[in-house]
Amino acid sequence: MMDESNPYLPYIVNIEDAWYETPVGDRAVKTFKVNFKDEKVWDTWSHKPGNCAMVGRLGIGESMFCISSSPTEEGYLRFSIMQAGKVTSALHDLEAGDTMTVRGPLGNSFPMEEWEGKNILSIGGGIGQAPLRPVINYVRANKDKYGNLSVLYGARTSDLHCFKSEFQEYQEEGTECHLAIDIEEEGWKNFVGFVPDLLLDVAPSPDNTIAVTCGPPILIKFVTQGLERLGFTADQIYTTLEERMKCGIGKCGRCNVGSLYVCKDGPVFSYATLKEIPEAFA
Amino acid sequence: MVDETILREKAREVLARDDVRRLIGWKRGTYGYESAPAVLKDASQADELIFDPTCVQNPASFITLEEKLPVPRGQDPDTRKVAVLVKGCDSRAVVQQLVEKAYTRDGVIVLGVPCTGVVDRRKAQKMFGDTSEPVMIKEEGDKFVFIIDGETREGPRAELLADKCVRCRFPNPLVYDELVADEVAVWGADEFADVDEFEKMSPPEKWKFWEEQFSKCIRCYSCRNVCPMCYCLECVVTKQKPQWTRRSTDVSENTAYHIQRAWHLSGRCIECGECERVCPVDIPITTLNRKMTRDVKELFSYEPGVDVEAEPLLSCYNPQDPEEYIM
Amino acid sequence: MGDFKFAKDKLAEVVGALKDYEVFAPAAVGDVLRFKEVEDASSVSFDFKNTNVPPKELMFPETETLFKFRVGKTDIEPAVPDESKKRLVFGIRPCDAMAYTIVEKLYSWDYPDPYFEKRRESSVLFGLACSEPVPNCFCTSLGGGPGSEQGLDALMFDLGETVYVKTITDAGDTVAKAMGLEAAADAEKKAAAAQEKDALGKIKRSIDTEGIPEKLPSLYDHPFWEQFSDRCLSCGICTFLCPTCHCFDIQDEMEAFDGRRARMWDTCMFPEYTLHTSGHNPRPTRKERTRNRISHKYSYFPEKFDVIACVGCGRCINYCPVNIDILDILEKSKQAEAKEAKTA
Amino acid sequence: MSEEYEPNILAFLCNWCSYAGADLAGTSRTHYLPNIKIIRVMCSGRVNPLFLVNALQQGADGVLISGCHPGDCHYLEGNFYARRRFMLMRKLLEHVGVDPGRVNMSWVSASEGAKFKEVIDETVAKAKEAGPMDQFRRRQLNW
Repeated sequence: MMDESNPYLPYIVNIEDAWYETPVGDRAVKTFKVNFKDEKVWDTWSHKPGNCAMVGRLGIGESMFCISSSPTEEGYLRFSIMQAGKVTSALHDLEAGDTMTVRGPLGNSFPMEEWEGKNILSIGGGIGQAPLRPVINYVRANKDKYGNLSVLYGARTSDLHCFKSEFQEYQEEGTECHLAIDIEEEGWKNFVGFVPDLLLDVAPSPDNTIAVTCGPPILIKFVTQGLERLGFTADQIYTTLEERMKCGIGKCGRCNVGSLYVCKDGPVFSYATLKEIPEAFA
Repeated sequence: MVDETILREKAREVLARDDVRRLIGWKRGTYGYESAPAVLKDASQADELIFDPTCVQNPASFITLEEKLPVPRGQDPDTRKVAVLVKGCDSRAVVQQLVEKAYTRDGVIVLGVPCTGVVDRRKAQKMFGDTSEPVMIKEEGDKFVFIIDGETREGPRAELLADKCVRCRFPNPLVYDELVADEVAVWGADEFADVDEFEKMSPPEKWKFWEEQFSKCIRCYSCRNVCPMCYCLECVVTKQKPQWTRRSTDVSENTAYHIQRAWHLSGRCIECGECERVCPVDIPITTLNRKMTRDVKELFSYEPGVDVEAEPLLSCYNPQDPEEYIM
Repeated sequence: MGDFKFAKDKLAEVVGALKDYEVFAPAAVGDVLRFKEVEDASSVSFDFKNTNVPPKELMFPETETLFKFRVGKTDIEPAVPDESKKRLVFGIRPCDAMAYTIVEKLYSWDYPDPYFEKRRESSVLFGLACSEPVPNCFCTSLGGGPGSEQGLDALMFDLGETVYVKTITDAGDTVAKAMGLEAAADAEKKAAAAQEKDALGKIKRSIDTEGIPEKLPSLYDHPFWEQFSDRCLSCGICTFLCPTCHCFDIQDEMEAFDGRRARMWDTCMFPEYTLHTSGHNPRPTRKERTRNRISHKYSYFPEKFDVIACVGCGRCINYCPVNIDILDILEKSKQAEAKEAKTA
Repeated sequence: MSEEYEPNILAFLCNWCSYAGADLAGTSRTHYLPNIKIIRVMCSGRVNPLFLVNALQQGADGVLISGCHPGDCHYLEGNFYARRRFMLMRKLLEHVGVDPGRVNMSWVSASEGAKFKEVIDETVAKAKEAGPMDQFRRRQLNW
């Protein structure tokens, strides 16, 4: 856990490996595999799928990212970061061997224990797959505890699909995998269309199933509508929210939706909770 | 003297028009010497409008304050006009906004209110104290008559007038579609004695003065936001990439902010005095603006906010511009 | 606890007697008052109504360093305040002291904030009861009052020639004794009680907060917010000058090879506050921001911490340049019907 | 002022005239004072007056903006705009208490290597006279 006496102090981490998930350029996604400079941190560190962390560079600042590795992947943390603003651009300049800072784990997590015995349906779009990846990997590592795992994922083009090689692994393991792209492409044999359409096309059964979705707000909005149409109830649907964040510990105030702080009470919310907060989809 | 019934009648007419979205004027405040800017959307609200010496705010500021949200797909943008009540000084803001093409002349309906000066709240508070009940003020000759908690009090006009009004040269609106009262006589003179007085100080003395003033600044940016000329969608002082001014408050950053602000207003400031009025820590902001106004006038014979046809000062040049300092 | 008094003309001596404390008291620059460390005890005065900038800045400064670092190095040097240094806040008004007790709940929530807490723990608060409330004071509506003791270690009553000091905690007692104060008599106690009663009568504005926290969420889409937000300037006066507003921004700053991470006051009234990097802003207009400010104070905060995040000091009303009056908003919110919101 | 005080001067030189002028000063082995740090810009009209404030904040004791002679601007009129701007910025800084000797502007053409030296000498002399810029420099206040 974080430094008890001062939650603002980050850990220094070494970047062990870094690679681009999508073609280099504006809005590219780069994955960093990091390890603590001080290995002793692992003794007190524990995170769960869904937890976030403030990742940053000294002198530039820090931003909130989900930890995209599952706790079952031991000995490293992974962050998949899309280049967008000041901090992410500075992080993208880093390579293996450089250091960055990590402050966490922060926020709540997916209730993995509660979901035991259930089928897990993951629906992601673009970089929204990052918080779903730990869920998928956690379920894969604890196969006996969960029912079927199915993964739905889409991005604008096939180039922009993150974690490509891993989807192959899932498929080889026998996990149900459905991929989509928005615009037709030569050689693409899978679904063409938006993720909510893919969802209706696949039409998974709501029986004993938990649906976890993440992506751009518009995707979340239409996926939840689609899920409801398929017969999912609000408490079967989970998603993560994002807001601008600075402190990550519920003090600086900016990430509230209604009375909830996304950084501390979130980022994971069940649709049943969000339905009650008009601001959640603002 | 402005007859409020005529003012309201005219406002009602304008608000009743289909092509008018909102009207900005003044209404009674909730306490003391305050009035509040009124943003009305319906003709039935016209009776809220007032005009008296408490109406210090510049309604022209509120024309550009409204956020422009993206128009939802399938909907047409709202192109209805904004109507605005302006005093003489406020009308200069409208002129300058038109010069800078912040909006088009067709986009606004300007109702001109000739004004004989407004009361400085702080001066009135010092003279009569404060109260939680709204105060009524009337002008009678060279006096202001106050009704404070039911009691009638009087104070000399010269001592209570806001600074901007003491030297006002434009009590009558310079641009309008309609006037709601007869024009009044001009009393102010074009003089910069205050600037001259300040300039007598040596650079270290000036800095000593400003260091104390700027160190008070809490960077609430109300001087920027209230300014009718500060309508940029993204302000350079809050920009993060690149970040010219840091967010931390210290003398250095505060000074940089105030220099940037004054600089961006040089040749644009129309002297409505709102920046200084709103400052919660009493920084004499207009002292900076006045200096720029004076220099712009002396160096380039330019006065902002008087001529709708003028070109903005810094987007034009004259080959004969002074250059005595250039090596 | 104890009852003490001192002669008002001995104020400088009383304050000057404290050698082990950093003393903070209101100091004027021109007409502007804010709390500053006292360098010259003779400058301390009781002749003020309230400071322009609330004393929240003593616990939560405008800008404060969280930690320092150097380029190329990976060690981080925290800049947590020194708690061993005792601080005395002298002449704080009861409302501002009460504000500490509210903000404290947030700062100690789950992840205790060492910067705020260390300052708070090492501070002794000597309050000054109000005899002349400002016209927009409404502390009595929120459980405070001109003689409220919440959060204070001692409360002083300015009785004209003498000052009656009522100590509330052990820390207050210790300081009063260190100041060398003499014991007060019943006469002073009576005078103080009379003064408090008199001051209570002078508070003209009020609001019945009953039901507001529950009602505000139902007014989410209500058009009445626009009556106020349409004239809002999106400036930071109401929040920066609010003793209970606690939001901040964190920025890294570099000075050649030295750097620091600092936090500074931020306000929910700025559009940049919630702006995502993507360009999406969940609170894009002044309506949402105004609603969030009021709802946060009167609904979200009480939902989490069981107390309204407002002490009724009246600063947001006094300094708002466009007369956005929180009492007016609350009053209108009580009249507004939730049904109307749905049709809007 | 102690004798060893050497001001830091930041110079914004336009690509077409003043930078070439500085080049000429160099190739013709004219000695000009080393206090100056040059930033090449495409035109003096590109220099935002805020650069100047920022330079003074970050440690410059004086600033020089140099462009083509009026009428010779590569972009026809960039230096005319610059002239107006810096005239006003100089006045504003002076009003805040910044010694006017810290803000300098010059016209130096590509053939004026010798003039470039003179300009630099004068700029440095003025900044020396004004002393270290300590008014609103970013200091490590309570860091």
